[in-house]
Amino acid sequence: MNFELTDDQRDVQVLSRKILEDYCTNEQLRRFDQGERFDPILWQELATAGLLGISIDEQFGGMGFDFETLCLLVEEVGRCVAPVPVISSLVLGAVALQRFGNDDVKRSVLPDVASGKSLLIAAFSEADHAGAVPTTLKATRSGQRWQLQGEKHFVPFAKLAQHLLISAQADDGAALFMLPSDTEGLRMQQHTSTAGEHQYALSFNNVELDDNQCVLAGDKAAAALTEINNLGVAATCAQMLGICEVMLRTTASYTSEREQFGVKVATFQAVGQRAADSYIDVECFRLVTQKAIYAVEHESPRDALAACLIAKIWAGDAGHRVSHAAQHLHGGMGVDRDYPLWRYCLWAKQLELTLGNSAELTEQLGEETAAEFKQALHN
Amino acid sequence: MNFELTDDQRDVQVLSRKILEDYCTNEQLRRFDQGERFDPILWQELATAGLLGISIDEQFGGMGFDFETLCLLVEEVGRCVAPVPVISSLVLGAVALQRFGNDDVKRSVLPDVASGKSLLIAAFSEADHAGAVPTTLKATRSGQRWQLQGEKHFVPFAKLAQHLLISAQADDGAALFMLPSDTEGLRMQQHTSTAGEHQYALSFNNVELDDNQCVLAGDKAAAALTEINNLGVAATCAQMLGICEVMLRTTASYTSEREQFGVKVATFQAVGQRAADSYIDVECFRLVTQKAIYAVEHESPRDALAACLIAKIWAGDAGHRVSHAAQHLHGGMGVDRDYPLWRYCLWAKQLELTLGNSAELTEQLGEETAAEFKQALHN
Amino acid sequence: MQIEFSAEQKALQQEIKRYLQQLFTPELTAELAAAGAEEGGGPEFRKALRQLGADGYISMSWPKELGGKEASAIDQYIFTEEIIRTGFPYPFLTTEACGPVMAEHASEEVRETVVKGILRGEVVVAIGYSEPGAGTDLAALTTRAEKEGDDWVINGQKIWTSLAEYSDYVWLAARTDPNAPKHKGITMFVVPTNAEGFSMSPIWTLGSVRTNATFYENIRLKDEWRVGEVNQGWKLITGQLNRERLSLVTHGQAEELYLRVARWAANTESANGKKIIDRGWVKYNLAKVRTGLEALKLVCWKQAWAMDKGTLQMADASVAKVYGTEFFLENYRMLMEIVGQASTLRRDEHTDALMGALEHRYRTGSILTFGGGTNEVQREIIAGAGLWMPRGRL
Amino acid sequence: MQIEFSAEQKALQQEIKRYLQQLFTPELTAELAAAGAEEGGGPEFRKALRQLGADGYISMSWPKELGGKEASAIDQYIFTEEIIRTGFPYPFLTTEACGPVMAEHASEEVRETVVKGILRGEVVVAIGYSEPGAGTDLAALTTRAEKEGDDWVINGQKIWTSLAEYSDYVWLAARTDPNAPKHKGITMFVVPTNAEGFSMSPIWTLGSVRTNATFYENIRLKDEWRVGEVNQGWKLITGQLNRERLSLVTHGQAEELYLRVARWAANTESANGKKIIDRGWVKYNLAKVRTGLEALKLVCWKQAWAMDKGTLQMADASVAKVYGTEFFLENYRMLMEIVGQASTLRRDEHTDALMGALEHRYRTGSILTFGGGTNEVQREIIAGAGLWMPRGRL
Repeated sequence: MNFELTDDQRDVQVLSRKILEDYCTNEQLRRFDQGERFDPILWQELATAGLLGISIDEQFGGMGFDFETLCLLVEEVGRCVAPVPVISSLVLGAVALQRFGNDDVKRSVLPDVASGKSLLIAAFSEADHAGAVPTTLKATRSGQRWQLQGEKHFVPFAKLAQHLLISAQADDGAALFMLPSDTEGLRMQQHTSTAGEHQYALSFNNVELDDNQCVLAGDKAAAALTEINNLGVAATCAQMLGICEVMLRTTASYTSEREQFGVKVATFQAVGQRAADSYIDVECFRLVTQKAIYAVEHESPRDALAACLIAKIWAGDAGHRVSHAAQHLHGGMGVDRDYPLWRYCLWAKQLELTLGNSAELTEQLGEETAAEFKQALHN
Repeated sequence: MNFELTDDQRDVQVLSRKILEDYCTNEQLRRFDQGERFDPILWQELATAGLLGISIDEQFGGMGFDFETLCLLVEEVGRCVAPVPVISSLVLGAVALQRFGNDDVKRSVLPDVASGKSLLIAAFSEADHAGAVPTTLKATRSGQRWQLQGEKHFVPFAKLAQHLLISAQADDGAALFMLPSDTEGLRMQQHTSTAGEHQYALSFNNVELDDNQCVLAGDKAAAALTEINNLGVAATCAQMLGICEVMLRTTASYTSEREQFGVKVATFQAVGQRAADSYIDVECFRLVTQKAIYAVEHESPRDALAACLIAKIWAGDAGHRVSHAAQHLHGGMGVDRDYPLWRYCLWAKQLELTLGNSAELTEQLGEETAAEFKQALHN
Repeated sequence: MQIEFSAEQKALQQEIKRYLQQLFTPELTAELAAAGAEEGGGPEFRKALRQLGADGYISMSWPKELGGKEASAIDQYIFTEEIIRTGFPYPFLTTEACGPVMAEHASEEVRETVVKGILRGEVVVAIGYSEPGAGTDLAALTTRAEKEGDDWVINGQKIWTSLAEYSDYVWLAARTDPNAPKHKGITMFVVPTNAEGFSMSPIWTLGSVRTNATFYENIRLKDEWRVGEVNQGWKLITGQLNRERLSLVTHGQAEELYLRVARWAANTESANGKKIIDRGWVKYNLAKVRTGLEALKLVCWKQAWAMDKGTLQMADASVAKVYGTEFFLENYRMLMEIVGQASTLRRDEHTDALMGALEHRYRTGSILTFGGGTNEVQREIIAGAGLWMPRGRL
Repeated sequence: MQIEFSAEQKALQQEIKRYLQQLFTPELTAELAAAGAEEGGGPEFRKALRQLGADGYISMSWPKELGGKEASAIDQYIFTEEIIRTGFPYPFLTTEACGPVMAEHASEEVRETVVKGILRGEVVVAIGYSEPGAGTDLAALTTRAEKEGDDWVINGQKIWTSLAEYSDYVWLAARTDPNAPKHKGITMFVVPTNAEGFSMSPIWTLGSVRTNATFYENIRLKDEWRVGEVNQGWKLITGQLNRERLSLVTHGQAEELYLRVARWAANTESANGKKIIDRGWVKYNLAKVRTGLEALKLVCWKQAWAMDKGTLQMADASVAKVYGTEFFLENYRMLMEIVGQASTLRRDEHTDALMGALEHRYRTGSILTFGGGTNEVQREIIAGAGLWMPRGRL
């Protein structure tokens, strides 16, 4: 048992925090409250520091650290509500490709991702609560060609990406494709998310792909997509954790300074009690998140899935509670866009509803749990 | 819209409270903490005052008031944690019989129930979460005879009863029977409930009944059992309401007297806030209970069922929260059997789990709700 | 007891529903859907408000001597609920809170211009209470009104002056006796927003809704623009806050979202061919919402009824405020879970109106737990007035 | 990070599981199932406790110089969790809290008799802190110890002296300087329960568990039975309370009930032929329990790990105490819902052992939110030590 970071991990954490804090003051973030929520200069700075390649293999231009280390960067991005696409690019994109792509495709894409030269964005979500394995984007094979038909939703940064990594339902199971974002037949409809991020609905109208654009198909694809989804969930929890920590600490500081009735607001017992509840929420949520991140690399698929479900349920519950405690205890300041808290609250809501929400995941965890206990009876 | 009691109802309430409070001091209740939790003298006193016949028709020896009036007595029984079987006898027994029995059976039983001369106890619950309509006690008809086989559970006061009213699954639907408690083939296994009440498991081993012991069978029996179950649920909520009100008020009084750190415990903001939460719970729960009691008499079966489900979900939630707030804010006194609170807390738990608990009823309400909306689409 | 509307009340509800349907012209609907106009102020909004005034809805619950119909609190509640359901940004604080207080306490001049204007649907009033240093502790306000001859000269700053950008007046609390105890030196004024020395700067909120900081620099007002006695303003403020609390939590808007989400879920197929509403957790969330909503409805009904009977208890308004505002947040959350990630898209021409409404409501809902008297203080009122517990030490 | 047990830790866990299985003779099982013996004190309990002492488990985490093995906090946690899982009423307060404090601070005589007796599993110690007027405000205690010559004379009353009915000693806090500030005049003593002047009367609780009021009438003790410095007892009390908090909420007992209920539900058919576990709401409750339990487990693990690293923060023990005790109540509730009305039957020879255990646990669980330092105070510690918020005014 060990809850400590390695020296390398601590270095990554310190470096990430330093760069991100430099670029994410309230003043600087304001520039990205409209339009694409992407800071190309910050992105390049992260690339220069090697941070975009944290868990890309050294042979493909990265630092070759583990997924846990990458999640430290993600947590810092949460802590700074930084305008950069770490999960859709580095986790669901690069890590997925690294684990399931062949050497050719990795060599052609990962070095440019690590250097910040090109942006790889994963587009896995569908309109529906579909889980890891896609059901509405269909891929049909004929000879050496594939034809894609259907839609993907809630894809951030799609307009900025050079490469898109997408999941689809093939005749014999799931499949994973990589394609240029300007592929013919692919259209993007822009929306704005609650957190102010542009997100795109992608429609594939008879999009034709070569077989070498198929990263993975057949037997192993469904399990791979579940694994990728787990990685995305664990990383989303890490991002939410950074957000919750700031909401909590900001609330403690603000109420310790703000006076009403001639005393610090924090000295009202009800205020301290509620802040303590948030502290407990964040502690519990931090631990289940660390466990999920550990489990996706070190435990069985079944245990990893359960750990991810548990962490994401906590992410939704703790995110919701800590956010509303923060807004409430801040009074009006919590909703004033001149004060930085509001971005955290909106991001908490967005992440709560990304990659599955507490209600649906609780049902899924219940299904998994029931299956485990029924199976155990037969052994 | 009117939330007021009639003058008659107020009289019943005052009279009930007066008699029950006389017989239910902490000292007197202690005599019933072991053994059968039944005070025959109090029961006879209630009979003499006419209260056992509150909603039995005048022609059968009662006062002929509505169900709402009967629930006022039930609420007072909750408020006094009185050792008398009002729900299993007067609601599930007498009201059920009055609504669904023929005149012969009513004439033979109800006057004695109203006068306290004989005790009628309903035995509807089964081991399983079965809802209103029974599934495990089977009734088979042959000619003019019925044969009963199976079990009933959690039946309070069964040993004291002269008449048992039971539900069973017949070949062509549900059925309702009334039989003497000393019927051959019927065995009773005594248990003790969490609230200290004796409850019996009844096993029917080839019990033979005459056709005239069948109160109801055929098409209408299932709807009747649902209606009876609704009445039981609404009355259980009324009893829980009385319990919650006392837990709340006792907590407010105790913390307003008890000193720690040189001040009244109630003056700690966290204590006041939590007591206020209980107050809100009790207010909400009171209103949904009154609505359920109203609905079972005045609204459609569908609306009545929904109102009862909602009230019973609140009963479980509010009962649980108010009970634990009371125990917590009392410190050690809340669990000391010399102080009266403990009986209320145990009764709250018992009623929470009687006639369906919040988790299962929430699922049932969800089913009903989905059915309503799907049906509305087709109209 | 009769825990449902009477036949007359049901008929009134239907009448109002029909009326509001015709009030919502396509032009009004379009205006309110545009970003920045959700909270009112546009020409179609103004037109509809005047219509409501002309048709007697604004004065519905007002006393007869003020030109009202003295509708019962229940009838008024029926109207409130229905208009909130439509999403029309009805200026409740103007019509239900400030208006009647002004009508009772103001000078002839204010009554002729402001109050009558309100009744005609021509005047909207913003509330000027909070200051940067006076939020929950409202009595700490420092905006000053000083007597100069017959006039008053007002200096200071207010914050969260919502709707000021299109309001005609601000209902302003100012300190007139700096030496009196905090609650005892406050007086109420009506400040025209075109007065010299009045200015504002917008504050944009998390909910994309604009509110304002308003500035009062040597604003000179005739004594006629004072309302109530000098230094007796606190009573007018608290009287108004109690009315405000009741209109904050009407269950109509929450129920409307519930109904729309449930209908959407019953009507929408997922990829596996089953309806969204057939999922276990969707039904579970709907049941939870329905369970909470039913209690909110009954709390509101009971209060409206108690107002008519004259038996409303002091703790009751606080119960509704705390329960309602905190339930709203859970309600939005559970409904958004049902709709899924689509509920996190802001409304635009390509987005389903339901999703957008849900996203907008949740973002504007969080202010209610501290606005209108923070819930901690409401709970203290409940513990004190409802449970007779001794007051906590401040 | 490595968020699971190491191979050695897993092996230790298995070893302890096997050991405990053989410890549970049919006689011990039968004794603990009898009403009134659940909390220990019977001959089989005594025998098993002596066995645990002889086999080195009681001293496992104690310092080597006190005869212990200096097992890591994690190893100790593994033991704690497993023994709690079995339902054995292991006297944690004696072995983990009082024992080490006495071993460090007591006289030679107390160490020879009491401490060595604890290590051998022959001695059980009850805690004598609370008084009728001193609960959460422990420092308000009034039981007096007065010096008479070389001896101390003790007079007063304690309440909630659990296990006193079979304990050999009471670990007693008494006031030795009535003029000092509340916290500064308290001294700790070890009082033999066979001392002249000691008596008790039982207090029966909601959980059917006995606790006691204990009375101290002119009890005369040699100075050797004092522990620590005169008037310096407060530090010993608070040191012990922190240890106590950690052993209150080990996740073993909650998890054991969860596992048993889930297995029962997977194994039991309902009338319609489907398993109980196939019901949507049963799965939902199990998932909720599992989600909460996982966090509790990790909170406990992290704390044990931090104790070994020497990095345990002051707020951490309070987090575990608040979260654990409040989760227990929700946990029992959700599991009882699954089992249904059968979970409200008290255990008897005709009742399923699982149902009885659940009913018993929930009835004894409610004391934990205020016992061992009430949760309001724990939250204040969290706000202060964890969030550096200024302390509320008392």
